[in-house]
Amino acid sequence: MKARVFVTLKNGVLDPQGKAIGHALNGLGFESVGEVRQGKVIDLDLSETDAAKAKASLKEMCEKLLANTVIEKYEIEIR
Amino acid sequence: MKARVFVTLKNGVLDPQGKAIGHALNGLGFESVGEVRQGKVIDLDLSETDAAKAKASLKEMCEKLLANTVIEKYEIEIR
Amino acid sequence: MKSAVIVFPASNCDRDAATALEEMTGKKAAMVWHQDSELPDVDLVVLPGGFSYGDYLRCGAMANQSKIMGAIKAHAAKGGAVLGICNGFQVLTESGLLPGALMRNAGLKFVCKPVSLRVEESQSSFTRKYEKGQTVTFPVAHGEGNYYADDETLNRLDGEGRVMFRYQDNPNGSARDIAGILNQKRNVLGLMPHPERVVDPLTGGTDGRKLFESLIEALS
Amino acid sequence: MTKITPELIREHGLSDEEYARIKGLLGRDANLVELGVFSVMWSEHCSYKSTRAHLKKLPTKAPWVIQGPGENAGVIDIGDGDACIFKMESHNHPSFIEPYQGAATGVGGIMRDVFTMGARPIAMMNALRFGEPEHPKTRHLVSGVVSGIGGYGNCMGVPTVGGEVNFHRSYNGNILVNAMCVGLARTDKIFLSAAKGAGNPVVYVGSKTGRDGIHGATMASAEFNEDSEEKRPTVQVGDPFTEKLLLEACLELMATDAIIAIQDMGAAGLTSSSAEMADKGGSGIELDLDKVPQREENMTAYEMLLSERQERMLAVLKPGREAEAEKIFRKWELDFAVIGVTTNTNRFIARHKGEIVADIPVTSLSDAAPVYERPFVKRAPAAGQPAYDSKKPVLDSLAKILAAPDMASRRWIWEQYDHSVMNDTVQPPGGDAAVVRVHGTRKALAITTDVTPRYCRPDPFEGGKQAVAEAWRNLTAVGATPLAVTDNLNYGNPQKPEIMWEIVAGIDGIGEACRALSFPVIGGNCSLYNETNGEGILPTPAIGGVGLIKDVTRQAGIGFKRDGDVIILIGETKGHLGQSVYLREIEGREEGGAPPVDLATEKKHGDFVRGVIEQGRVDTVHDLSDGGLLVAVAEMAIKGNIGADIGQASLADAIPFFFGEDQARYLIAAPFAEAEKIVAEARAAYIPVTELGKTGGSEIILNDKDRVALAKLRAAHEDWFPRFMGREEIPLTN
Ligand SMILES: Nc1ncnc2c1ncn2[C@@H]1O[C@H](COP(=O)(O)OP(=O)(O)O)[C@@H](O)[C@H]1O
Ligand SMILES: [Mg+2]
Repeated sequence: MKARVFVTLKNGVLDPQGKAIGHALNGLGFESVGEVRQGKVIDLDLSETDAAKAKASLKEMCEKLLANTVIEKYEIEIR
Repeated sequence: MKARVFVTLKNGVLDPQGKAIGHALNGLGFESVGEVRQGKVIDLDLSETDAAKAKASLKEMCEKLLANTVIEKYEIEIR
Repeated sequence: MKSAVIVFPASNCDRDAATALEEMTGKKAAMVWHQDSELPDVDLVVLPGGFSYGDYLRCGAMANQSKIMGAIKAHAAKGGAVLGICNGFQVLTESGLLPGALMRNAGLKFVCKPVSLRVEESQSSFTRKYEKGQTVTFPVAHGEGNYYADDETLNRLDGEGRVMFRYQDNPNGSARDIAGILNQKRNVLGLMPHPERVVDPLTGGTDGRKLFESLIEALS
Repeated sequence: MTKITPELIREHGLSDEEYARIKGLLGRDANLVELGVFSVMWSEHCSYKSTRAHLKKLPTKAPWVIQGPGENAGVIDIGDGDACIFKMESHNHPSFIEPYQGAATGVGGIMRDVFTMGARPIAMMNALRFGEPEHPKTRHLVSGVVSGIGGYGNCMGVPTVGGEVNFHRSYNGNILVNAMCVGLARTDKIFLSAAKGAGNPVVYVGSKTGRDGIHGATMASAEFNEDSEEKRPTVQVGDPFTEKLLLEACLELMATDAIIAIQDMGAAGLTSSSAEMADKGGSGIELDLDKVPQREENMTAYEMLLSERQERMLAVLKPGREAEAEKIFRKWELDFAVIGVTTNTNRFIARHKGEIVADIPVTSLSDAAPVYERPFVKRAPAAGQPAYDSKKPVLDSLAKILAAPDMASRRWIWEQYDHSVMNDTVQPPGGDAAVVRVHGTRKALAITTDVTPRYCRPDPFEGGKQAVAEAWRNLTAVGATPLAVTDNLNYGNPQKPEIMWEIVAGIDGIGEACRALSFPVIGGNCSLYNETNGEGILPTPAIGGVGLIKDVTRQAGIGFKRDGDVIILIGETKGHLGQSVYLREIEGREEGGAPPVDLATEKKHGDFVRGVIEQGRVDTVHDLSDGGLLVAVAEMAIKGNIGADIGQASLADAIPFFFGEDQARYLIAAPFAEAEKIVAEARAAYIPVTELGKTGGSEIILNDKDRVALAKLRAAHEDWFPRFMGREEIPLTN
């Protein structure tokens, strides 16, 4: 099974990278670009075959290692 | 309009960070975890309303700035 | 030799480069703001180390979009010398002036320490004062100095004698221990280690002096 | 309008008596915004209410002190029109919650304190304390803190040249992250925070204000919790890129004469920076919050006044100079806004959407803040030499000690810091003090941070003295004349009398040592309430010391440099094993009293050692501290990659001789002829001096019989940290 985890900064937390990217894109003439936020995407191969179990275990991975829930939130996608 | 861009390392380009995450997850007892790859996710607010135009412009952003196509590939998602 | 140092937002080895150039050439380097569109009349352009644009997104990616890059490319096309150190090397690969890319260190950590380098070629304006095969010590200070290029490119770099410096003890996972490379026309050098930090015996040694002496001899 | 209830008062960390006092000062009830303003200004962090009465006792003056405590950082004169500006500050709690960002923003904050005074930062130090290595959180915290410090400092292009690290279970739930910044300015270009005069524009520069970092206590009140799915984090994300631009832009503006006063927005953000500037200038200030650059929509006055967004500064300009200043900040792509004006009303007034949302007498936020003489009770100090097994083989113990968590090489850490950028680092991390040249001169600054917390628990007074003495000794050992101190007083809960005693005695000890050594305190920071589950940290009054080397070619390092040098011990060895590293690492006990510090002896011995370095006669010196004599010899040998052949010169028993932690001692290595002269001169000055042996070979040899290969000691010393950290701890970055 393949899973994808998104780890992004919580709303309201300053995202200096996103800000700089947005600024650079505007500078390049992409004027339609408004707010930009950057996060991480983590793709995992899992030997687990039960989707529910996989999801539970991914949640635990996020809480334990992949995200710092003080400033980050995460989304899990089983594909 | 909101768009999401994924920038990930091309297959064949070594991803030490992904490997380290995989290793750490295995170390934490998540034995089901096999290969792990890490990439970037960039969320953009666009004032553009035409999806086709937005997509074309996002492609240009990726080629020009968001991805280094020597090592990275990208996917675009209009949401 | 007349030289210019490019200043990007959050360049931070610009002063070090200027100090070394002044010490070695006796002349002040021109400091050129990234928003300028023209270079002064110089023989050498230095892209200094640092964290241009905070290294956000990718090291060197945003600096590569600066206005001054057009002038730098034109300078290089005319055969003018360009030296990219550390972040400057990253900007040069992003701009396509040098092949390949610099990825995150294999050890995933920033690494600052003196490293031993083999001078692979003395046939260049950057290295003519060194002996081929000589070992020198320059410091590295980077988080993303892991040189990557596909095999074809690597073979070409090797075949054309364009690998100028190789790590003796690879600190970052670089392909084929590459620390610095030349472009095909041999007038653009990019390297991760810092020659400008080794021009004074009190602060790390003098192994970098010959690089500047080479340039002075070649370009004056 | 929100009613001020007892719950709300408590959530703001104020007592009922304090609120009554606020009402008295205002002559009415406070509104919610005002309550927020008082709560941050009267917090322990900003008002020093528990320590202020005691801090007054510290010596702060000397002919070379230009600015003592009371400004963003202290300033000393280092000759030729050059000034050195420095300060140390803690970011303990945020670093525990989010180690990378907590440490990074700590670095950013202390840099702003220094460059807001007109200095270019030239060196960073950090004093770190973590829980025991076995604790499940420790590696994660070490990894995050170290990469956060590096992440911010490296991007700023300021070398991080040293610091210290301890591990102890008392820090399991309360790590300490103290960062120190040293900068250089010209004595006639120092910027202060006194907003003198009325009618001057108040300008805001740097990052936009967001809701991030608003005081945790207030988060509980529902009114500020619009997006309930995500509790507002109180941790800041650092933006070193913006800070670097802010630094360059501020220095560019400072090169003009447009500034009247300037101050960074640190703790308590806009509120404290504006109120403090008005207070120091004896003026008033009016802010129009609608003009504040905002990152988020619908921000309330409360949020704007209390946001602790980093990378921002507040300046008061001469009228008419706004456009010139704006041009500079725009060039660096930073926000710039005139958000207010100084007045002669002595009131702090904030307007929002046409209404006055706060109207407070300025002095009620500063002078009228409460000061507490908290009660304290003394613990009896421990005394006497602890028992030990005298048969343990000395060299085995040495190898073990060199690989102990507190003693092992910190290379794993400092190789992650750019310590050579700016090209003036003469002594990188790994010596007694870092040495950084004053750019373009022959002068250099020596910098160190020191405290031995395990001494401070049994004897906070001697421990405080010792911290100062060790900092002074470290500066001396490189050949510098120690000039001044910044402190960072980390303690537990001051409302507990036994902790309050630790604080009071610690300050007394620091004061006594600073007075005796002419080493004034020119700034500092207090971090109290470092407690988890009722257990306080070891008292940890970190001392940051700065000294001056007049001729950078005359300095000393710890590494042996030549074969055949004579190794000389300066100072008396009594063999004090109480609270020693030996006792803890080899006998497994933390016991006994702190080693006594005789300040007159410290001064005498130190002045002698500095003298021979300054005369250019000696280039190899190491002071004796943690681990004692043999550990120092081993460190000198490992650093220089040259062995030593030494003998037990006094005391009947080898263990106290080689591992005792008596103070006021140094090792010198010098060629034979010079060594003979030094010994004679020391004797003539009645300074205890012993010839221990000679440098050479690739082993350490004791008493002509026991020997150990340097390679083995080096491996033990270097391996511990990388092995401990392993590969699992990965800083997750983009
Ligand atoms: N322990 C201390 N010893 C001496 N001075 C101190 C101490 N703690 C704080 N100070 C001084 O009090 C003033 C206010 O400190 P602080 O609030 O930490 O400064 P800032 O607002 O710049 O962060 C500073 O000038 C500081 O030097
Ligand atoms: Mg301050």
